[in-house]
This record gives sequence, C-alpha cells and structure tokens, in this order.
Amino acid sequence: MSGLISLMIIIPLIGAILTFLTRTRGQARIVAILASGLSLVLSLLLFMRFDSSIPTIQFGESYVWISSLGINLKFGLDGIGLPLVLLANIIIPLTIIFAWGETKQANRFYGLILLEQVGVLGVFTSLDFFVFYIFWEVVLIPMYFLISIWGGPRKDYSAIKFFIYTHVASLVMLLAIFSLYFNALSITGTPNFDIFHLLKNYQVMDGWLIQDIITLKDAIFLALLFGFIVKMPAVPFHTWLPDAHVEAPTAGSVILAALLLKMGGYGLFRIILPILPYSDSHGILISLMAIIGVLSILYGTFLALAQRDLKKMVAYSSISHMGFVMLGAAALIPLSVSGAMYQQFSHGLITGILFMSCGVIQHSAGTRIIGDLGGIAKHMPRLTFLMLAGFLASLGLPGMSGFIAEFLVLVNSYFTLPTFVILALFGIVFTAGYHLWAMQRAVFGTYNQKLGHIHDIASYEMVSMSVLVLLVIFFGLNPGPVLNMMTTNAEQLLEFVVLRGVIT
Amino acid sequence: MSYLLLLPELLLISLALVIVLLGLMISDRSKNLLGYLSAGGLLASIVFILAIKGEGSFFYDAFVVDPLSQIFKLIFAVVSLLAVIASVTYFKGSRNQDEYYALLLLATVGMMVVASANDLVALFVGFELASMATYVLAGFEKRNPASLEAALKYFVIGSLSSALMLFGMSLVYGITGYTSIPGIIEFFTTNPQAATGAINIVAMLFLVAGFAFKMALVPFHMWAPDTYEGSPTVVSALLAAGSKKMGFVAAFKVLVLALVAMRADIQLAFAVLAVVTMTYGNIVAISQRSIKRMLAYSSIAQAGYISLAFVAITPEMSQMAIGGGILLALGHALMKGGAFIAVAVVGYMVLSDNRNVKNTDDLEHFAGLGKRAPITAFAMLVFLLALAGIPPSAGFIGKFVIFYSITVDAVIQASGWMLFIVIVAILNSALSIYYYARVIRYMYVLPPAGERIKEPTPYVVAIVLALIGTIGIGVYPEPFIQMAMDAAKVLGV
Amino acid sequence: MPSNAFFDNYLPIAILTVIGFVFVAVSLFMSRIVRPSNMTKEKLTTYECAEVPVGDTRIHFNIQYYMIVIVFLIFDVGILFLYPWAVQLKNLGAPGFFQMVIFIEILIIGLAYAWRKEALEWTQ
Amino acid sequence: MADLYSYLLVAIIIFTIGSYGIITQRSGIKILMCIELLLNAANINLVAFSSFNGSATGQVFALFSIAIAAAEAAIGFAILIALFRIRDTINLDNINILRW
Amino acid sequence: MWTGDTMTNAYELIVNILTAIGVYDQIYNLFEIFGMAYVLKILIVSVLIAVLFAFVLVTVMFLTWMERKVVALVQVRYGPMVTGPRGLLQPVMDGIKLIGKEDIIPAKADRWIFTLAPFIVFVPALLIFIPIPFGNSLIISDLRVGLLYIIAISAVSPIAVLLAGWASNNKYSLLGAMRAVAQDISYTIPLALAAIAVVIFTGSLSTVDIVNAQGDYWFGIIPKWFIFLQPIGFVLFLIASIAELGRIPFDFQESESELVAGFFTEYSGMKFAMFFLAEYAHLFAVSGIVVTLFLGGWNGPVIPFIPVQITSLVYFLIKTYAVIFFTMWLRDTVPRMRIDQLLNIGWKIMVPLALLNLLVAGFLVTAGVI
Repeated sequence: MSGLISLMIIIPLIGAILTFLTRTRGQARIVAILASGLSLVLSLLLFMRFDSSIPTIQFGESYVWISSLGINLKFGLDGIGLPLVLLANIIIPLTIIFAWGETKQANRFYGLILLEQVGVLGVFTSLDFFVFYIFWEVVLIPMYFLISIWGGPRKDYSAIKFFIYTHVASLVMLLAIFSLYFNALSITGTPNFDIFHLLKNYQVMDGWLIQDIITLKDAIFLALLFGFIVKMPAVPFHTWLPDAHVEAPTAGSVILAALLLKMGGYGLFRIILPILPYSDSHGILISLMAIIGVLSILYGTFLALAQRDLKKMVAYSSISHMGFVMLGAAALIPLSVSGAMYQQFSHGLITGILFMSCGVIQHSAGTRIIGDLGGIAKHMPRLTFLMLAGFLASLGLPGMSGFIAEFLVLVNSYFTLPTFVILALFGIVFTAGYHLWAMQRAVFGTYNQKLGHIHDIASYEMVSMSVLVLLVIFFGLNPGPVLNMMTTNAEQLLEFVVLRGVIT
Repeated sequence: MSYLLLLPELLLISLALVIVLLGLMISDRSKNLLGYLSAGGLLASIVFILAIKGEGSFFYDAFVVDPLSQIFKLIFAVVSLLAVIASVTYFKGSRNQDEYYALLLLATVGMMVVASANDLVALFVGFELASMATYVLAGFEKRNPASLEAALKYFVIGSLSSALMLFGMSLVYGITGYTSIPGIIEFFTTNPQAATGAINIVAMLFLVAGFAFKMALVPFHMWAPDTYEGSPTVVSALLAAGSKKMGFVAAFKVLVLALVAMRADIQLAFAVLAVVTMTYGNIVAISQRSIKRMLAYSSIAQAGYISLAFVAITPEMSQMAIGGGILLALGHALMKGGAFIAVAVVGYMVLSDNRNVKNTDDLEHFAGLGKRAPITAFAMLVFLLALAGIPPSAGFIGKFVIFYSITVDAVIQASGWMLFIVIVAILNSALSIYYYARVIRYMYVLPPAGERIKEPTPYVVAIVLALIGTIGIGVYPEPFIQMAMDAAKVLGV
Repeated sequence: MPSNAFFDNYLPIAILTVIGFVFVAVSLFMSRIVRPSNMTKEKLTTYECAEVPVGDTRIHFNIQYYMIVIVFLIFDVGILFLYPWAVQLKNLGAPGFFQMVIFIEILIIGLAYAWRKEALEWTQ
Repeated sequence: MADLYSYLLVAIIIFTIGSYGIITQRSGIKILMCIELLLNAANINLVAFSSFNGSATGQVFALFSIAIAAAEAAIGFAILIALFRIRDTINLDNINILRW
Repeated sequence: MWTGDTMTNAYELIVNILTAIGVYDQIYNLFEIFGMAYVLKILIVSVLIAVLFAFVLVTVMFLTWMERKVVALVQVRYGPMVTGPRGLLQPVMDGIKLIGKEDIIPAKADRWIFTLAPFIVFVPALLIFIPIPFGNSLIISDLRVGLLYIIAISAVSPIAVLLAGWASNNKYSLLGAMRAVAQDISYTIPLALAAIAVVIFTGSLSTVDIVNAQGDYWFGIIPKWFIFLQPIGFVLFLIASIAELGRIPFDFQESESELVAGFFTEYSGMKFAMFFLAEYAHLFAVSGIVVTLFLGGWNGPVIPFIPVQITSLVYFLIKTYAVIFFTMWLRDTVPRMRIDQLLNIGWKIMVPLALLNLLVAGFLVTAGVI
C-alpha cells in the first residue's frame, strides 16, 4: 500500500495552507484538527498494517526528484520511524485541542503547528538524505515563528538563538552528508542520496581529513553526531533549549520537547548507530557518546533541581531524559537500544503532559515561579490530578511508560557501560527528588493568597491532557506493540556490532 | 549557424530604439505603455532564449551562443523583466519613462553580450554598455540627491574598474597576441612556459580587480551599499540581481577559461576574497537599519558564496562548483530582485502614508507588514529565508551545490585551508540568519503602523513571479541543475 | 635611427613643431626687446566695455554649453568608426554597407532624440 | 629609440598619474580626467602591442575603448552636472549623505 | 636632366633633383663618412620646412593685405595704398607695429596659460600644412591618414581658444571663447562627415590619393572633381570650414560689436599677432583642403615642356585663392548670424544632411554606380 506516507505528509501541508487562508478562529481550528486528525488516522492505519517481525523498510515509496544529483523523494517506515510518526500524529492533534482557545492570530498559530507536523513527519519517514535534510531544516521555521510571535518576554532572543544554534548544527551535518555522498558517488559512480546507500558506502571509506589528526570517517561521524546532539539536545550543546522552552508558548514547548528533540534521537538510531562500528576509533566514540549521555542526565537533573521556574525545570528534565536515549544508544545492546527508542516515544508523551501543566498554571495563576505558587491543588483539583500523573510518569513510576524505557536502558546498558550506569542512577534518584519537591511546593501546601481566585483547567485542555495520561499508562502497561518493532530493528542494527568486535 | 540565435539581443536592441523614438512622439501621459511594451519584449526574449535551441558563433567568433551564455541571458532577462514590471508602478507618471525603459533594455543587452562574449573586445563593450546604462539608471531620480550620489559613486568606481579591466586586457593581449578567449587558451596551452611569467600575475590582478568591482567583492565593494541604497529601488534590484551576475559571468569566462594555466593562484586569491567578502558582508549587514543597505551587504555576502566556485575549480569538482555558482547566481537573481521589489512596495506604502518620509526603506516601516501588505510580506519572508539558505528554495539549492563542491574539495585534498573556508562559510550562513530574522520579526511580530494597503498589481505580479521562481527552483531544481551543469561544461576546465 | 617610411613621414611634423614653437618664442622675445613696458594699474585691469569690471569672471555657464559638448563627444566618436569603414567600404561590399547603415541610423536616432529633448537648442 | 618598453613605460607612467589622481583628487571633474588617463594608458598599451605583434586587433580594441571612454565621460559629466545643480558642489568629500 | 616624374613627397623630389644634377651622391657620401646619413635627411627636411614656413608667413601677410583690398573692392574704395606699391607693404608695417606694442598681461590673468595659448594656437595652424599637396610631388609628407590628421590637428585650436579666453580673466574673453568652442565643435561634425563621403570614393585617407583620384575626366572634358560627385558634401564642407575659421557670417568668437574682440580681447603685441597669423594661416590651409578634397587639388590641364610640379603648384594656388576670395567676398556681403541660428543650422540641418549624404555616397559606391 504505497502512497500512504506521502498522503500523511501532504494532508497537514494542505491543512496548513487552508488554515492560513481561513478568516476566523473557529474555521482555523476546525481545519487544523481535521487535517491533523486525518493524518493520525492514516498513521494508525500504517501502524496496524505494520509487520513488526521484520526489520526492513515497509510502505516504501520513491519518486524521482532531482535525477542529476540522484535525489529521490523516498519514504518508508520501519521500527525506528513508525513509533515516532505515531507519536507526532498523537501529539499534534492533542496540542491543537489544548490550544483550542488561542485567540492571537489563530489561523497562523494552527497553521504553523500543522507545518511543524509536516516537517517532523518528513524527517521521520524520509529515506533520502537530501530530503531528510530539507525536512530537518523546514522544522525550524514554524518553530521560530511560534516562539517569536506567541512567546514570552524574551522571545526574540530565544527564537533567534534557537534558530541559529540548530541551523549551525544542521549545516555541520550537511557537510558530513556531502562527504558521504561524494564517497558513495566515487565508489559506485552513480549519484544517489539514499540514506542506506550512503551509510553502506561509509564502511569502505578511507583517508584523512587532517593528516595524522583525524580520519575522514571519524570526522564525518563527529559532524553527524554534532548535528544530532545539538537537536537532542545533549550537554554541552543544550543552552538553546531552556531559553526556547521558557519563552515558547505552551503548544510550542510541547512540540519542541515532544517532537523536535526526538529528531535528534531518531538521527542517532537511523544514522549514527549503523556507522558507529565502522568508524576508525569507535571505542573512543562510544565512550564519548556515553559520557555525553550521562553528563546530560546528571547535569539536566541538577539544573532542574535548582530551577525556580516550573517550566524551566521541566525543560531541564527533558535534557536529562534525553540523556537516557544517548546512554542507551551508546550501550549497543539490543534491549538497551530499544529501551532508548522507547524512551523517546514515552518521553514525548510525558513531556507533553508536563508542559501542558505548566501552561495551564501559567494561564490560571499568572506565574510559573515555584515559590510564588502553592496550594493550587485546592482550586485546581483536576489539573493537580493530571499533573501528578505526569510527574510520576516522568520520574519513572512503574506502570507508566517512562519506567519501562529507563529500566530497559539502565539494566541493559550495565553490561557494557557499568560505570556510566551507576552514575546515571544518581540522576534517577535526584529526578524523583526534584519532581516531588516541585510538586510539593507548587501544587500542595498552603495556598498563596496573592494568587487570588484561579480557575481550574478548561475542558479542552483537560481532554488533551487526559488522553496523554491515558496513553502513558497504556504504554506503561502494554509496551508490546511498539516495543516489539523497536526491538526487531534494534537487533538488526546491532547484528554487525559483534561481528566487528566493537564490544566483546 | 542560425542567426535566429541572436534574436533575443536583436529584439531588445530594436525595442530600446523603438522606445526612444516612441517616447519622442507620444504624450507624457501614455508613456506608461512603454513599460508594458518592454515587459512584452523581455518576455518574448525569454521565450526565444528558452525556445530556440542550438549553439553558434557569430561576428568572427567574437560572440558565441552556448549553454553558458543562455543561462546567464535567462537570468538577465528575468531580472530585467521583474524590474520592468515593478517599474510600471514605481515610475508611474514620470516624464522620462521612455529613457528609463530604453536604458534598462540596453543594460540587459549589454549583460547578454557579456554572457555571449568570446572575445575580450566584445566582453569589454558589453560590460561597458551595461555599466553605462546602469550608471544613468542609478541616478535616474535626478531631483533626489541620494540617487545622484549613488550614481556618482557607482560611476566613479565603476569606470575605474573598467579602466583597470581594460589595462589588464591590454596586458593579456600583449602577452598572448590574442583577444579572443580561445586564442588565449591556445596560446597558453602551446606555450606553457609563458604561463609562469610575473607579468601574467599583474595582468590577472588587474582583471580580477576589474571584475571584482562589478561582483562587489571586498575590498572592491565600497560602491555597492551606497549605490543600492541611493538608487531607485527597482534599479537596485537590477543592479544587485543582474549586473552583479555580469561580473560573475565575465569572471567565469575569462578567469576560469582563459587563464587556466594559472589556476592555482586564482584559487587562493579567490579563497581569500570570498572568505573576507562573505564575512564582511554578513557582519556589516547586522548593524544596518536601512533595508536596502542591508540587502546590499547581504548581496556582498552572497557574492562571497558565489565566488567560492572559483575556489573549488580543481579538476574533480570544477564543473560542480561552477554549476553551483551559476545556480546560486540564478537563485540570487530571483531572491534579491524580489526582495528589492518588496522594499519598493514598502516605499510605496510609506509614501502613501506620508509623502515627506525620507528613508522609506527604514526597518521600522516593516513593522507589521504581514498585516499591512500580506502578499509582499510573505514573499519577502520567503526571499529572506531563501537568502539565508533555508530549504526548499533557490538559495538553498545553489548553496547546497557550492558547499558540496568545496567540502568535497577540502576532503579530497585533505586541505586545511579549504576546510577552514568551509567552516567560515557555514558560520556565515548561520550568522546571516540573524539579520534576516530581524526583518522577519518586524514584519510578523511587531504591531502594524497603519492600515492595510492595497498592493499595486504590477508590484504584486513582479513579486509573485520572483516568488514562484524562488520556490520553483527549490522544489523542482532538476532542469535548472541540468542547465547550470551544461553551462559549466562549456567552461570545461 | 630606424629608417622606415613611418618615421620619414612623421619626421617633418616633429621638426615643424619645434620650429613653430621656436618661432613664437623668438618673436615674443624680440618684441620684448623692442617694445616699451610701462604698466599702470588701469592698463592691467581687464576691459569691460569701458566700465570697471564687475564681479567674478569665473561665472556659471549656461548648461547648453555642456549639452553641446556631450552631443559633440558622442558624434565625434561615432565618426571615429566611420573613417576606417569609409576607407574599406569598397572591400567590404554590401554587408559592410548595411551594417554601417544600422550604425548611422542609430546615430540619427540619437540626433533625433537630442533634438527632441532640446539638447540642441541654444535658448530655452 | 622606440622599442616596446618605451611605449609600455609611457603607459605605465600615465597609468600611475591617473591612479595617483584618483586617490588624491576630490573634485569630480579631476577624477573623471584621471579615469580617462587610465583608459588612455591602456590604449597606448593596446596600440603598442598591436604594432609589435603585427596584428590589428589591438588597434580595433583601442578604437572601441576610445569610443567607450567618450561615452563614459559624457555620462560622467551628465551625472556631475545634475549633482551640481542640486548640491552646488562636485567635491566628493561633500557628497556623503549615504553613509552607514 | 630631370624629367618631371611624380614623387611621393618633396623630400624625394629634392633628392631626385640633386641626383639629376649629380651632386647628391657626393653630399651623401660626405655625410656617410661621418656615419650621419640621417643628418642629411634631417637637413633636407628642415630646409623644406623652412621653405614651407616662409611660404606660409608670406602668404599670411599677403592675405591680410588681400582681405583689406577685397573689402575695399566690395565697398568701392581703395584700401591701403600708402605703404609700398598699392599698399603691398602694409602687412610688414603691421608686423613692425605689433612688435613694438606693449605686451599687457592683465593683473588677474593666469600668466602661464595666457602665454601658452599663442603657442598652442599657432603651432597647429602650421602643422596642418604638412599633408597638404601644393602640387604634384610638392607635399611635405604624404601621411597615410592625412585627412584624419588634418581634422585632428584642427581640433586642437578650440583648446587654445579656451585657454586664451579663460586665462584672460575677462568675461568677454571667456564668453567669446566658450562660443568659439561651441561653434568649432558643432561644425567639426558635419565637416568630418562631409570629408568621409569623399573618403568613401577614394578608399584612402591620403591627400595625394584623394587628389590623384580626381585626375581623370568624364567624356574627356569634365574633370572628375569631387565637387561634381559630392555637391552637397562640398557645400557642407565649405560652410563648416568657414564656421570653423570663425569668419563672418559665423564670427561669434569675435563679434566685435558684442564681445569686443572675443577671446583675444586682452591680448596685445606679438601675442595678438600670433592669433592673427594663426587665423590667416588657418584660412589658407582650410581653403587648400577644400581644393584638395573637392576641387581636384593640383589637377589641371597638362602644359607641355613645363615640369608638372610647377604647373600643378600654379593650379593649386589659383584654386585656393579662388576659395579664399570667395570667403572674403562672403564676409563682406553677408550679415552675421545669431548664435542660436548658427547652432541650429549646424546640428539640425548640416549634421542630418551630412549623414544622409554619407549614406547616399556609400550606397552609390556599394552599388557600383561610381
């Protein structure tokens, strides 16, 4: 059944254009929800038809685009991409529902969200490096607008910082793509931008980038890795994230955290892992990745602990959670890798709840500073419930999806990276700490009278948050459908690891 | 060898003369017609360029028609078409429209002659025809001191550059005894020892200086910001988008082709020029409040990117690099042309608010443009993003190919300085987003300063054409890449 | 001393130039010896129709002078191209003639333009 | 007496004078004259080379460049006149409203 | 004995004559011994030039006398009669007077340029004579670009006029100079265009070739002068020449009644004399050129037993003086025009006419009619 994927991408695109053209808020949001909902339906269709027992690309589509450069519009899904596509298609409609009440330039707002969906879906489905790169870049523009138009007080600064920071990373990645492409071209003689084709030819690459300092392979690897970890983001390239999150509107934060960060992780699995064993100094590179992963976990945790702003805290918690993805990937054990993939999926859902909570609190109470809040549970019981669920999921309560992911990562990574795992465990403890402490200070306790009378969560907000909570619980109890396909692919990814003797 | 191939140029020349004559006869009020007439002529010549296939050489081989010339002719004709369409509104009611359009067409023809020149004489004549017409165009608002000042600066530096170029050409002629480019090549291939003389370096320096003035490479750029800012906006569009490319095609022809024997020297010289140019352009652009000036500096930066093509003329990547240069030139013509026309719309809008505003292109007038002039604002958004190299746009494709070739060159040669250039180019590319985004912020984030206006139809047509081109090349670049590569093949380094 | 026709032909010019300058110089010098020199302030003032000179001499000129100069420049250079053509016309045949017809027609259009734009009018 | 280098020397001297003038002079007219000097230096080169190479191309080139120089001068004058009319100066130091 | 062959120029003529006499080889050997053969050449050329120079000076003097006589003739009076037979020595007296005159340089004048101007006006006036064929073989130097040379050299005089006018620091001088220049350059165009029409027929810029081309006869009677082929060209050239000279009816550079004396108002003494000399030298040269281009030059019926050099010189002088007489006659009978009329005629009638004439001539030659 080919054509489904491109249809799934085109529908939000058309929806976005239509949304831009609508005149009233009502029309805009209806068109937006319809488009994104249709896309969700298609992805569910894909999900159901997906055969999770085989690791190969399914639903492949290919259209000639720029034949002289060997660029094709090539789409396809496997166990790495499909869960994220699903995630994207879940998050976007829920975000739209959450932002049902948006009044400021509503048509543009919804349109940009749909464009974001187009970009993200494109990244997760395209199998041509050029196309991948284009979608990768396209994602930036709507997000720039989301932040700079609907953002907070320092929106200009953070929007441009976000844009430039990630753009530089993309360009560095582009250089690596150039080298991969040229390498494949000089070996096979035919131009082709197919991701797998390029990655396969990476294996037979040779030469120095700078004589006796860094080989070409390592340089390419590092350039690609740089492109992805900035997006993820991993310490020390994370500084754009807190700014962007804090200033972005809630919907923007949700999309940013739940989807944009996942693009980095996706790149890790799609591109970094297949070439990792073939790089010239894979030992060092693996350690590097593991260090980055653990550093992100710990650094994110400690900074989260120190934050006074609830949203900033959530943002730093994202960094720490994405550290698990890195760690799991670096461990190179099938189950740790699939755990990392699952962490991506699960974190997408959970972080949605967290940012939505922050948004609701900001909206109702007028502040997100933890010290200024307090005791809002009395006035906002429904929010409190949903928020608590989200926080518990985030700190890894068993029964929630986050637990499964982190558990898989930690347990399996221990085989290859024991030291790092032990360090990461500290992070886990503190994660629980800051989540609960923040909850306790902000939501429970005595009511801060300065806040005045505050309303509870609105119905549309509640709908989207509840759905997310339900999904978190569902995937916590029943990870099978998603996890299976991930494991299939992870196993296939790691077949060669032993062959190459990367890990013993 | 069909003389039909000369049709585009002949058509435009005769049209220019006809417009001069018509302008003498018809009343001032009906002179608006001349704009439509020249637009029609340019459209026809575009059709001819695309439709009449074939190659040929004319006038004792001084003038060749080949893929290289055709793609640049296309660029020039398209840019002029945009400028003409926009001018219909910009110069509406002006008494001197006949001269304006005639000069504009002559400038186009001059650029086309440069594109087709196969002989230094023809090259020089075409160069000067275009230059002189644009000197006058730049100072066309003769009651406006800024316009005249722009013209004067442009004239002084432009004619200085012509003089340098002529001197360089005279030296080349002295060394080789030929003025025809194939003759020069033949001389250098049959006398390799002649290629090493110090006089060659001098000759080349003069030529590079001459061309670099037109291309606005640092340090030969001084005229560009002043001229672009002071000139009538539609003329700035022509200058930035058209006549700058003329410098590039001349440089492609002469430097790459004729002085092939001294390639290594060119490479390093252009590497330095390119890096300095793009960095300077981008950094200075940040501090500009006049949009025209900002676009001028951005144009300087873009010239830096394009001249990376000269850096990558190694045997492996030359075709790719030059193809990329041509592609970026094509893209830049559309984006920059469109952007300047968008600025013209803003100028129109500002003046219709208040007739006495002096700096109609100030950044503050862009506030809330998304509300006031949605089509213009959206187009400007696309142009700016394209200039920044965001896909899918013409700017991206061009940059993609150029960066590709230079990266690969750096990799193949494992050459440190080339790698450095790549990194500088990337940082520049990111830096440029900063000032483009500022305009975007003004247009879409800040509140509007006035009511929504009705954008004049000719402007909209021009902008939409440029928009379609910019996005079209980005979305379906295949034929353009083919054209550019065919063109680069002509140079056959 | 290169002995070719070129230098033979232009030698007289050089000699005549020298002689001409010498002649003028000598005659000026001669007169200096002979003539009286009795300068007064009045003699040294410029003549202005029997009036005391008024104002500055370096006045602004009518723009028409410049117009004429510019038009002249263009035509003069146009003529530059006509001379080689005229010499070779018999060898060039019909194509040469018609190419130059185009050239001359452009000149005529230019003249018509200047005429119509009143660049040739002395009084405006 | 008159070998190629003499001509080239003259050309270079003229060229140097022209360049010097362009750098030091501030009057528009003088700069215009200096530019003409540069062009004429190139013309001398062309004609000298033409004579010594035994090909007429250089002379033809010089002819074209003379014509172009004339047109350029005409345009330069026109711009200067127009500027003088509204600014009352052609001193390049005073013509500076376009600045960043 | 020398037989009267045609030589390329006067130098060859002299050499030929000397050879015929039988002294040249001895003289040449004499110089050869000292290795200075070229000095001989320079010597001979210098002698020739001296002859030319003397001829020009005498002619100029004669012309000033003639001018007065012609004016007198027209006005039915005698003119100068006192000095010499029929006042023939009047120019000499003039010269003596001018030498003795005070040479005033106005206080505010630019002294250097003021002094330079007479040089620059006088020398080119002499230089024009170089390629003028006074007769068969009687030419100083037959330049291949003779006609172009003449036009180029005569274009120097406006510069001198401008220098003179500007340096004087007198409003009338400056105005006169500006007018003179405007007029000069305006009429250079039709002048040069009319000359081109002749070149089309001859295919050569050499004055000797041009004269030779007019040597034949139609039907054995009508001389093949270009005046018959180019009547319009002739008229244009003549009018333009007179305008270039600044003679009445085109004497705006002086216009005594308006601008006192034009650009040389402030000049006196020998400097004034130089302008004066240059003007008349120019008059003669221009007339000679008119004769060369349109009136068959030195061509005329061959008279047996007299060397062709002598007859041709006579023919040339006769024709030239006829033209000069015509200009003087014109001066006395036609009123001065207004300057706008002058420019109108120049640009709006003569230039288009000259261009058309050129096209017609080109067409005739291309079509092979002539």
